[in-house]
Amino acid sequence: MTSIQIIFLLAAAGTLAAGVFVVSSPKILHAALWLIVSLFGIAIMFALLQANFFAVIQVVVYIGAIAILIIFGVMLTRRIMQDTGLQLTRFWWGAALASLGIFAGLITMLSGWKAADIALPEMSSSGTTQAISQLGQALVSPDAYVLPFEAASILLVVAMIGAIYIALDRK
Amino acid sequence: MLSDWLYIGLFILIAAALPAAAIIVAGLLGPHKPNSIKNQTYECGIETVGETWVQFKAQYYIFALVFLVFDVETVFLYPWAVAFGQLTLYGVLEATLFILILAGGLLYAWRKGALEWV
Amino acid sequence: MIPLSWYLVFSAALFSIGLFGVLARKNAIAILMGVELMLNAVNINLIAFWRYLTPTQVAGPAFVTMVFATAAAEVAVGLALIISAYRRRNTVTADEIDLLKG
Amino acid sequence: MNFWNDPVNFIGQWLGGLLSGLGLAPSLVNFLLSLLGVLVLAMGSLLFTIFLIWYERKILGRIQDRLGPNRVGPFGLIQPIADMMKIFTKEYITPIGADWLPYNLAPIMAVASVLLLYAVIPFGNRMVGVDLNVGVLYLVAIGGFGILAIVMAGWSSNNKYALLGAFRVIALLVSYEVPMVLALLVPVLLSGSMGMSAIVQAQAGGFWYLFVAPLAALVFFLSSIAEVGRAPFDLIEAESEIVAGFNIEYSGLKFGFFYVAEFLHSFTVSVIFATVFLGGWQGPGAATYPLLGFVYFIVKAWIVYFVLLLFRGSLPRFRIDQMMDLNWKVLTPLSLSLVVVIALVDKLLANVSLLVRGIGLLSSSLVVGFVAVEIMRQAGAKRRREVAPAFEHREAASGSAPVQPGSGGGL
Repeated sequence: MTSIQIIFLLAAAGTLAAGVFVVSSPKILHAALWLIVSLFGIAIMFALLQANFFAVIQVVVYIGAIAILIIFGVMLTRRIMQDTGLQLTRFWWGAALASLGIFAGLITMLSGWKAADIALPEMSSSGTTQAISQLGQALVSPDAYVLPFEAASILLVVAMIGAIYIALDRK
Repeated sequence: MLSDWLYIGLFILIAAALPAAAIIVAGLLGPHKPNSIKNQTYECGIETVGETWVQFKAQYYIFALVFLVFDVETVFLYPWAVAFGQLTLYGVLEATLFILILAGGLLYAWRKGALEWV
Repeated sequence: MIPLSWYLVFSAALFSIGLFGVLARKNAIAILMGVELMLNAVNINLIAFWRYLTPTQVAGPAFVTMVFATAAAEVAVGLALIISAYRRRNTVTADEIDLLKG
Repeated sequence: MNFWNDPVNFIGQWLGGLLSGLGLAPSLVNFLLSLLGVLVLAMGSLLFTIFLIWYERKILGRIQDRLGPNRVGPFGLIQPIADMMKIFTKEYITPIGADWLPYNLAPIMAVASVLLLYAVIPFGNRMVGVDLNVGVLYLVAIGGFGILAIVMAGWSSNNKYALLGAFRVIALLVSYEVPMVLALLVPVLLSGSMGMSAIVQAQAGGFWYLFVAPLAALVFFLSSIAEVGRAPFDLIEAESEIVAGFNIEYSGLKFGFFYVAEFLHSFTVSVIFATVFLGGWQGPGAATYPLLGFVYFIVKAWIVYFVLLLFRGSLPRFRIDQMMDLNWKVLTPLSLSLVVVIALVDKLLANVSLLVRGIGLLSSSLVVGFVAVEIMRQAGAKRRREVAPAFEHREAASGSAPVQPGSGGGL
């Protein structure tokens, strides 16, 4: 067991534990905090995979923006802060069975797959820079992803317009 | 490289441990005599009226929302900026279109009065 | 080194936890949080497959950036709907928000 | 390799040799060396804050025609240390109903989010904690933790003023992150890299991005003042408007750490500005003698910090609606158009010499700035015409002659 593996196991355990708290915490604001911990754990995963760009972007977008937005949403609908007791539906055991079933199915699929044990190809520092540059070129290149690139911009703007239209106070 | 991130991780631990240690030391040095009046929520000397969780306006949410959209834009624009030297004029025009679409969204928010602080 | 399967098992577990949150939570915002966990599990998979199997190609990162954009749009609109529903119905419990019944 | 050409690695190798001589494993030696580097950097910047507090109080005193601290020690230099000893012996008062973990985590996170910024700053040639190839975005990401600390402090205090203050601040901080991120895009675009060292290297020979893209530097400077929460944008702690803001329920060193974080952060943004826009450690002879580069770097950062203090000392506070308008209606459209214009001009001038390209970029920046000022002037004039009838009406009622059009133009 190398030190990298220990770091991975610690980060994975922390992320999953935080994820469990996200779905089970009775106080919704605590769930939001645990979500931030969980998202940070995923940033560590990206760092371990040497996907530098996505490690920082995970923090910038998910923790810096999406988590803040969720906290704002919780504050705006704050009456549930007082709610105590388990915030689960009556059929939570069915949901637990379904997710356990999905997990078991995924694991059985993985266990029969040979390529799952290959080692990580080494990537130097210039290699990761190269990967970012490659992504930037592909995003605006006509024979790669220029259409999704523009579509993403339209998606974002449409989402913004729709959300403003829905959320704005009309007096 | 991975060692970069190990260094950052070490930095995170130290940067959290230093202030935490200082807070604990100061807690040991200082007095500790709590009483129920002292621990009341501060409100300029009068007793707190009503709940803490006052209702907020949706305006706060709108600002965070517009911010989120422009923040996600960085995911696309920073790789583009890194690759800028290898791009053709066409690639620059594509990104210009991308920014113009977003600017259109900003203009909508502006016209709609969503950017006013009320 | 860490084998690819570790990441896959990890993301499968995270996906299942998120799924549980989506199915079992009452609060609409908590359901959104569950969706976020599931999307993140997908991102881990995409990045892991990219780094282990096709590190020279660009499909993995490109997909992840699109997932980021989609997640942001989904949260923005989803929360706006929840806030709007809360303002009209004074509830964020998903079962009680059935606008079509009027 | 000798000490003057590469001081950090020289000391590192010397210490490494010493430790290996003790019979330690190479990986352990590496770990100890990084630990030492981190400790030096983090402790150094924390202790440096003590000096910063003294300096800021002294300069502010001079601006306001006072002496500033002058009793404890020569020139009052020991004053912040005395303050520190005082704050160390104060009692912690935790309000009833506070959420223990986030309440105590918030001040730690506030300080850590500033200290962590120093991990990627190049202090000189080959004098950098870690040359991360996504350094610029790392800075933005760590800034997000500072915002998170304010959220946690605000809602864990169980005080409605703390929560209100926190919400105002977060709405402001996230808004000002937009022009900051867009302004940082310009140096990334021009240097073709997100690494801090690469950005400094790209500014060799006096091609500082302050000269090449002055407008981006201005937008970054203004938005980073707002991020730090310094006057004229000090709405984080507008004592006269909200009771004290998000940190109202904190006492003793927990409060002190929010204060430390603010002081250190305002110097840190000066450091970042000097790195990204003023060529970092670049200067005559700095490439061969990194310690000389370190001196250049500190001087540049210090000049920016002094300008920051001048702003603080001389400008009154903005209203919050004015601040939001400045961000969303001036800085954000400006930085969006700036990115487009700089990208287009740089691409069109790709084949000419560096000097011509620099001049082209500079003039395009100036044109954008001129157009922006002109648009703002006309919008202001239009608004004045809209409100003018009301004024004339009032003045006619009070009997004084109406103001001649044109004479009172400098409203």
